[in-house]
Amino acid sequence: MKPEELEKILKEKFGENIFSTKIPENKRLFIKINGDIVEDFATFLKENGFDMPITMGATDFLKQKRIEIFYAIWSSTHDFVVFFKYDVPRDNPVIKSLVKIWSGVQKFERETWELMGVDIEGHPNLKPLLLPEDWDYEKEGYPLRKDFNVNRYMSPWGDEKQ
Amino acid sequence: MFKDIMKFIEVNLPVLIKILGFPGLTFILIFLIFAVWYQRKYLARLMTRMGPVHAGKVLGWLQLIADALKLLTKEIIIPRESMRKIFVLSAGTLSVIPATAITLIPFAKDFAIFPIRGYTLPLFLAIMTLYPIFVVLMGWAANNKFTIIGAFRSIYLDVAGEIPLILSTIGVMIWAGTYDIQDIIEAQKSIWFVFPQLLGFIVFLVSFMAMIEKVPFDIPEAEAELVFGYKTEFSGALFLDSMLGDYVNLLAWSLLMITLYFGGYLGPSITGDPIIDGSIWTLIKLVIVVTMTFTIMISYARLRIDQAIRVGWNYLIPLAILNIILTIFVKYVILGGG
Amino acid sequence: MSNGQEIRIKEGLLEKLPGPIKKLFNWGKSYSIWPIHYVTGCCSPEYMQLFGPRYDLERWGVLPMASARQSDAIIFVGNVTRKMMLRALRLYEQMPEPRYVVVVGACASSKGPFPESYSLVRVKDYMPVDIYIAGCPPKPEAQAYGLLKLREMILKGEK
Amino acid sequence: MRDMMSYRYHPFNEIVELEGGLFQLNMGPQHPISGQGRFIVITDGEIVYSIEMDIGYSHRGIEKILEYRNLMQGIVPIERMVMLDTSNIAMGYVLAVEKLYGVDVPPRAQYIRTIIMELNRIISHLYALGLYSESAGWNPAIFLWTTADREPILDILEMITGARWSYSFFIPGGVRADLPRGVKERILTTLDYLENRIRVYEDSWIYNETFRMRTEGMGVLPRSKAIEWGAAGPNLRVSGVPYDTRKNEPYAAYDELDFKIVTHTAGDSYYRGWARVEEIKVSIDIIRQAIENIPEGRIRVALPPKPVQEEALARVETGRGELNVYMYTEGRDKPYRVKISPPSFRNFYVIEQLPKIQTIRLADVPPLIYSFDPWFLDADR
Repeated sequence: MKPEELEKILKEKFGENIFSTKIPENKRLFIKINGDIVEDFATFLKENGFDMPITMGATDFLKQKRIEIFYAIWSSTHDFVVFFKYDVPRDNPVIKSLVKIWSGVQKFERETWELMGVDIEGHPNLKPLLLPEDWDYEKEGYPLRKDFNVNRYMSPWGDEKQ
Repeated sequence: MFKDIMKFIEVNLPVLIKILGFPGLTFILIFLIFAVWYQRKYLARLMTRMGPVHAGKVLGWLQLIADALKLLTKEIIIPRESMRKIFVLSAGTLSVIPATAITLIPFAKDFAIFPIRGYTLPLFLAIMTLYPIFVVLMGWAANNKFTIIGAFRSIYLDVAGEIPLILSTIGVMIWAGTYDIQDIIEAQKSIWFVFPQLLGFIVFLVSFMAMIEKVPFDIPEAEAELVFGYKTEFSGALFLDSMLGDYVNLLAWSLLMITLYFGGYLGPSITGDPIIDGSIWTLIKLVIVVTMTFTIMISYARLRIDQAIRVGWNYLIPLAILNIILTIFVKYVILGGG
Repeated sequence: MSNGQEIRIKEGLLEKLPGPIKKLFNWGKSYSIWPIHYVTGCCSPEYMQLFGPRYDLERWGVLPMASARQSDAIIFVGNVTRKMMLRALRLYEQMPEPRYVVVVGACASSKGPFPESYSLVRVKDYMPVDIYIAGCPPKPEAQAYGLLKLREMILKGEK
Repeated sequence: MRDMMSYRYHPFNEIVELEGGLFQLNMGPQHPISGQGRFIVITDGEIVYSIEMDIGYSHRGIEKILEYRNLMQGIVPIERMVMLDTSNIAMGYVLAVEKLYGVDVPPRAQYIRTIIMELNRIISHLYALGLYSESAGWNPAIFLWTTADREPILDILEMITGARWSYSFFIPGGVRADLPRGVKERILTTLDYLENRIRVYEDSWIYNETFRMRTEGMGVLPRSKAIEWGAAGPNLRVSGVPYDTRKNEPYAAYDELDFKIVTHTAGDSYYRGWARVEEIKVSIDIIRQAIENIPEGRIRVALPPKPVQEEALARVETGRGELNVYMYTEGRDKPYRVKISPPSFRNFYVIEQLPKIQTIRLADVPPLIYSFDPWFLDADR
């Protein structure tokens, strides 16, 4: 199956829930979808042979007050990557975990929960992964967000303690 | 008071020389320094690198003295939970057992520290079986889970390694027809026991590696899982003692291998005096055995504890028993009871 | 590795010794620096080359040891994060007394190419540091030079 | 908000009693085998019930730092992500930028890039073989042999790029400098030396009984699970999935060079180590072909002012596996968001899932983990 054929099938199945699709190069298919159809969109992809998750993350759009969650799934049978993303409000983002469909995304979701502050429902073990244990979120905030103040950590060349 | 001491020294001067001098204390310390230096240089050479060079300006022979001096100045830390007295004492006692066993080994004709005759080989083996008990004592006294696991593993290994070793020495005893180490050596005048007892030698070699815990079997202090096994907690002088124990154990077992299979002090005479000849030949064979040990050490991966025990129980013990049966059959049926 | 307050037999004895014997002990200490087998950052491949056959530091008796009890130098190879520094402090306490801290690479001394990083720390805010080795990653010759400078300081008795 | 303190981990190298006779063994950051991370093993002394890879010990936050660097400066932090495999990681970032700006790089630069990347892959595989043999309890001879064999390659790279590890040699649009004179003969002689060194590794290590006894049939990763959990690189190919980014999505000069993908179906730890030795041979042929027919011409092209795409996903085959770099830009010189999905991050998930489908013994944990060629810096970013 080629990216174009998949694009046609998805357009028929989901219609207006798919906001925009793009094929920049031969083995990529970028799709932006509506947030609430994520579950059955993912199961539909899984049935069509998209079985290996390669990336999952989130981008913070401060000015438009939204966080964009993106997944990239490779198919071992058709050998090309579907990259779908959807929006979530910025103030208290909550998304549904896709671990039951692709168990490979578990660690990626855990990292997004920790660094971007996106609450994930139905995730088996939400534990800190990369940040130090004594990292308190009130004072320091979420690192990957755009309003995260980095100058706090810029150690001046002087000798005073961080 | 002073006169009595002088008289005591005059009376048994030769024994004192033996105990403190050649086959005794100074020889063991010199062997420790030589063995550790030789291991670091030889293994470094096999790893295509230089090993210690600048410590003594000539091949780095002072390296071990530098390490010993540094270890003496280090601070000794005794963990609060450990049983302090046992913790401190157990490090030192580890090297006492193999040292007492070495007193039985003759370095030349009638030139052993403890020149008794009769059941010297079983006595040697009996003393050496005490070694694992002190290893467990060290592991238990440090009261740290890593050392305890290391100590228990060394018991599994010693049990799996010791029985085939003793069975293979039985084969030698039957072939030589005596219990006494010196008579066994004399019986090897015609031919070294390595050739008639080849099967027994193979079993002895494998369990020898298990007893001195070198790489194919160095599970108790396996670096990969437990940091240093039962030696993790020792610092400073205590670590020096535990290293001493490790290498004196190597010395004792390799001396046993030499006497049983490579004809102890036998060899064409270099100088006239038999005592010096015997000692020179023993030392030459000792260096060869130690080199062989390090070569085996570098060419094999470490076995898992259950594989090591399986090797011990399933292969070594049946082979050793087969060896005994073969020696009995060959000696009394074919050669008609020598 | 067990925690808890340990009984430490101080090595004050060494100061009371007369001059030549102290020089002998300093000579011994200088020829056997045993760093702990501990790599923290991205300079570790270069650190491994240091103990490789070409720049072999065992010629001066530097031998990485596995356990904290037997080692006397802790070498921070590369960046040190806050999470790693919590462990490094525990390690530093467990090492017997004459211990040295060597910092390899720009990241551990001044957060090097990652000044904005939110999780990196500078070693000197947590521990007294003896030797800084600059470079990212410092070539094995630079690391060897740093360790040999430490050796000379021990030989002269400053450390 | 969350109370982070409740998740406080036990300090390192502690053994914690759990109920039911199990205990938790921490092979902490300070452990001869654990590198810059920690693996927490729950076991009853012999059988391992769960392995957890505690990463984050060298998390520098590279994704955040890249948002403060323009496209040319971004090479420096991303290269330090995996110091072993610098050029392959930098290639990921550079490929993403070239996809954004729609740049077609002159062929000579592509060939130079391929040569440097393959040399780096050999270094990375040699390092993996060294650590793998040391974790199986091998005396460090093999580790030091591999360290010795890396030196000639590092000399070549120092000759070409001026630095041993982090070269900053790949820039968006081409390569920083041309190949120096005399590098061709130097590379060919080094490759001949490496070839008979590989023979030494094969018969002293691969065909050795104790090593096979320890690793054969241990940690078998079936094909379906390898795909579902997202294994990467040789670990995926050894379980029967013939996917190699250099072949499936050719970048640099890989489409003009012919080489075979190393695939097996057994999927156990022994073949994972063996596949890396074969891949070194494949890399050697690639370098030979690239050196022979390298075209003349320019080595760099300027970037157009405006990006053509808004977002791009670049996939590159590093030594450890397949690296994915997603980049989103708003036209300014600094990328708005860079998401790096490293291979080790996915390999660690596979290691954590393996005890669920296989009985693994405590002594087998280090060889199993090191057969996946883990690199904690890679997973931490």
